[in-house]
Amino acid sequence: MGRFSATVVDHFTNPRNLGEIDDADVRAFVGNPVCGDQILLTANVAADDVVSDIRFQAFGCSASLAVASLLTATIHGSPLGELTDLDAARLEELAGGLAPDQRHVAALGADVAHRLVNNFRRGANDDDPISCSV
Amino acid sequence: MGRFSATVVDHFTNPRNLGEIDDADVRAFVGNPVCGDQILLTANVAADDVVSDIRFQAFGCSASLAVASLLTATIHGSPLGELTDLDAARLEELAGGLAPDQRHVAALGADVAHRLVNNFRRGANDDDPISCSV
Amino acid sequence: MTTRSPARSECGADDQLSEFVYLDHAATTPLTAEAAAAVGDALRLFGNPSSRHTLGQAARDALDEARAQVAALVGGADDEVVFTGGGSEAINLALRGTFAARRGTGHLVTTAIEHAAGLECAAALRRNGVDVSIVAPEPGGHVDPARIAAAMRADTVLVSVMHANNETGAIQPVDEITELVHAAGALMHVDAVQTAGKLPLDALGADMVSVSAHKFGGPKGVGALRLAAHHRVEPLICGGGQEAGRRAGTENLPGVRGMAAAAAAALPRLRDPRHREHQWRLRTRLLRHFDVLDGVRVHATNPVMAETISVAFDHVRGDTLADVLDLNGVCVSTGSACHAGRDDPSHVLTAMGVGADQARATLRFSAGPATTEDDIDVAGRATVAAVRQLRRVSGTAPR
Amino acid sequence: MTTRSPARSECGADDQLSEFVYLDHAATTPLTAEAAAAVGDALRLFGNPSSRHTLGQAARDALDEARAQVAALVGGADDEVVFTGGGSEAINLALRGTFAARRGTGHLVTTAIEHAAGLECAAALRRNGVDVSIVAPEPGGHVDPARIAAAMRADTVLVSVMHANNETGAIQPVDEITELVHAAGALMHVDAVQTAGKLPLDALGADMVSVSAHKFGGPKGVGALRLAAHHRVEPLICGGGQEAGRRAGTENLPGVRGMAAAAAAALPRLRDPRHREHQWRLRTRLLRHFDVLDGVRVHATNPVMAETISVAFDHVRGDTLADVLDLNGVCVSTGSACHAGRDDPSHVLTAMGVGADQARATLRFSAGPATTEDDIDVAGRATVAAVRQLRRVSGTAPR
Ligand SMILES: Cc1ncc(COP(=O)(O)O)c(C=O)c1O
Ligand SMILES: Cc1ncc(COP(=O)(O)O)c(C=O)c1O
Ligand code: FES
Ligand code: FES
Repeated sequence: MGRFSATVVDHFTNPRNLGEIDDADVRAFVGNPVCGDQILLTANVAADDVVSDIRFQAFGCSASLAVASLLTATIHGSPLGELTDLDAARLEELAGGLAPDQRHVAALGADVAHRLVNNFRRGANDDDPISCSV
Repeated sequence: MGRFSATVVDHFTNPRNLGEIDDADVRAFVGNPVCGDQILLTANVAADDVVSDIRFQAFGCSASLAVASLLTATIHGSPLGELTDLDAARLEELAGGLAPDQRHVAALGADVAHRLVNNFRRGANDDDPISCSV
Repeated sequence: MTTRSPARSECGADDQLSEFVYLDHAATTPLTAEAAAAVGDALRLFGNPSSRHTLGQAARDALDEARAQVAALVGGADDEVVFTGGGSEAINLALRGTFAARRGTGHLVTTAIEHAAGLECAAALRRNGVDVSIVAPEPGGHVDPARIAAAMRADTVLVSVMHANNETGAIQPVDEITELVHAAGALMHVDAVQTAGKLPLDALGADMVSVSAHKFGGPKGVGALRLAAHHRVEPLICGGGQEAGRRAGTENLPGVRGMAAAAAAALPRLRDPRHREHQWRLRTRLLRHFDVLDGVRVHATNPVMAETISVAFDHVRGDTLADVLDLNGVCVSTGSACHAGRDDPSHVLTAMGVGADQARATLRFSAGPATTEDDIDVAGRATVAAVRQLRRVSGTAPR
Repeated sequence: MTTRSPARSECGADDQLSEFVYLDHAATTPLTAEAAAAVGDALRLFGNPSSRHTLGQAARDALDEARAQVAALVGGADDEVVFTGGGSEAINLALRGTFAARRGTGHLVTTAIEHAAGLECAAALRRNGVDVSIVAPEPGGHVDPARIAAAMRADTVLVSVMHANNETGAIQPVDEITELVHAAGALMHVDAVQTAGKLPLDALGADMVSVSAHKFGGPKGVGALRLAAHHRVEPLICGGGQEAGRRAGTENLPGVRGMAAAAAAALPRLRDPRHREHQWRLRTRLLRHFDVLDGVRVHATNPVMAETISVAFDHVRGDTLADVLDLNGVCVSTGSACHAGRDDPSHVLTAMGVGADQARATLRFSAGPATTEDDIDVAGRATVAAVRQLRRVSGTAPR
């Protein structure tokens, strides 16, 4: 996997926080309509706005799986308020770099993080499950 | 010189009977108008019709130089009457084979041999010298 | 091939192969020891085959000998072999060279499952005024000769069909097609890049046959077109009179010698039933590993190349699966190598009626002559584990 | 290069070279030790550069690195380098690819002294409707920029001129020509096959520059076109997206790596005045040997490549002279290698106004970087003896 950074390989090989929290405080789902990649985050948020538990499921390219895992590791234990700073550039940096054709993966990751914050603030939830169509 | 038989290489490297006999009994010259190759034979013929001395000069490809030399070695000491049998096929054989693009060399050699016989019989002579045009 | 494999080439691709189980032979093969030695020798033979001096003639002799060896593999007389810069160039010479010699007029019939080289030639010809008909395959991956016959017209100049498909391994009925093409007075080209060194080619009745060295143990960047003496193509590369005016340029002597050595090494395998049986045993063995998984579908029906196994694993992305396998030391592809990195689903599978998601869920395993049962077991176990892992990640694994 | 030469490559072409003084570098060069090692390494690196797995990516990395090394030789950015199957293919891609991208319309200006690849492309383009003007050289072997300017028209698309002629060594005023071509809004192609590795190419302002590896110590059958980013050509070989869509087909990795290593080895020589001086010393020394002969004429005037010496010996046939020298262990050509075996006099010399007989009396000596003064003395003495011998055979020697 020469096309991937060590961080990406690590998270791809040993995904952190895999799974889905039943009865989570908040659920966020995004899918990229072009490539079909999907990430589902489920999280619990403590009283001090800190993410006390977070899980992911993902379907898509290796980089998106790794970024989803990286995202949970980054978010876990952080105040929700800090997540607004987590944009695609920052995620790419945390991922140790992405190849040009993988850059949009970071955008997908940032999207789902922001969606998590917004959903929580608005008290909304995404119900979409991961769907692999076959 | 991988394209040449051992016989051709030998005669090309060590030409036999090179030169021109002054006041020869007979002179024969042929040139190929297409490739420009030329052979001049001068010979003395003994009373019994045997070629007692023969010399060549030649201008042209390596194979024609070799065949001219081979020709003199073959003719020397032979009765003129036997030369009518010396056709292109026989010369090619004596030369140890010729590549397809060199076959017409044998025809040039046979031509000049027959011309030698005819000139002698008719008491004619070719006066053309070798001309290299430059 | 792994460290356990007994057949190790001496100057071949050991260093890399020892760490990996390589099941991507349809993309390219390791150089055989014979080919590596031939390339090495040819590098020393440096004269220009067009030079008349001794060193040039030595190069010329080596070229002639190589031509005879390649002719033995592809069938046909020595002077019917045109050396090219690979399979793609051979295909371009066959297709575009045929129509260029007819000033770009007439009708071409080809299939929707051809390699990009064939399809892009067809597209280029169409842009330049040639009529092109593209025949779809049946769902099992095979082109029906009746559909070729139906596509043919009075002005059909050339029909081009591959011998076996590079993604699915489906063996095409090229003999039947050649017969009907010739009966109609048209010309036939067979892209035999995937079958050269695996199936005999000398019985192919086609007027043109394309092969590529690196698919049968030879070096990359060299191939050949078997071009029947009665058929004239316009050269793609104009210039010096090399290749009897059919392809200009100083010949790739090391490449050609390597290809010839690989051809000579492959020939005995072609007639060896044990070799074929071994490949079938490997195929069956790999597929048996997948029996423990749900949602596994093999794309091509018989007849198929034993070596090429195209399988969809539901709920899994093929490229991601390939990455997991790569991390576990197993090299496979999602489909054709030159497709790698592009997101659009395989044109071959799509033409067969496979949906986009299932096409994206596809992995191609392709074995080589030195692949062992151990290799297959390593790959099989790794694949099962990887499929289960990815289904867990996406939450689509059965709980 | 003979046994006396100190610089012996380790895995190069020793066996052959040790027996011969090789003065046919304009036809092809022995592989440098660096290139031989690079080819050998690349043969082991067998993955397909288009495969996404580790072995494929290792091949891809090697390809990218090679591209950078070749870019350093030809000038231009890495992605402006298109690998080809040799110099002829590069020239075909430049000329025919440019016009194919314009649907075969417009006007081409080239010269009468181009290599067969350039001239045959021009002929093919003309057959397909492109207007072609062919400019004659001056008697000294150089193309006059004013004649190029005069040949240009409002619809001139492309001007193609070689950097140095392969038969005479005459260096063409390509900088001046490029300037006037660009001022007129047309494109410029330079065939630098004879100068790559001998003259710097990075300052060439041309839009396209062709090179061939085997002319500068690399392997046969691989070359490159430097193709400016702003210029689009239609590919000669359609198919997979290799070479950024400009040349399909699995890349000739061993060839490309060999070319890159040869390029890297040649680069320092380009900036080394001692190397140039050495070549000029060799040239002068060889010509001095001929002072004892009558009727010797050097065809090209200055500027000329020191390495390439084209000489006519009156009353002698060049091919026969080459054969005598070959028997004496000296390898030379009568002119271009791809012309060998044909009887018609050189088109280059003919265009310069040299008569057919004098053209046929011509020999080309071409030295390489490892040629020594001893080599030159061996060749010089052998030539003098051979000329005398042949003049004796034809009876035209002074008595
Ligand atoms: C000036 C010139 N251009 C083009 C070529 C063609 O190169 P290649 O034979 O490698 O295709 C040559 C040599 O053959 C040459 O000398
Ligand atoms: C069926 C088929 N045809 C043509 C080609 C092209 O061969 P190459 O890449 O050697 O030009 C390939 C492989 O890439 C192939 O599998
Ligand atoms: S391919 Fe689009 S996010 Fe992975
Ligand atoms: S080339 Fe015609 S006889 Fe020698």
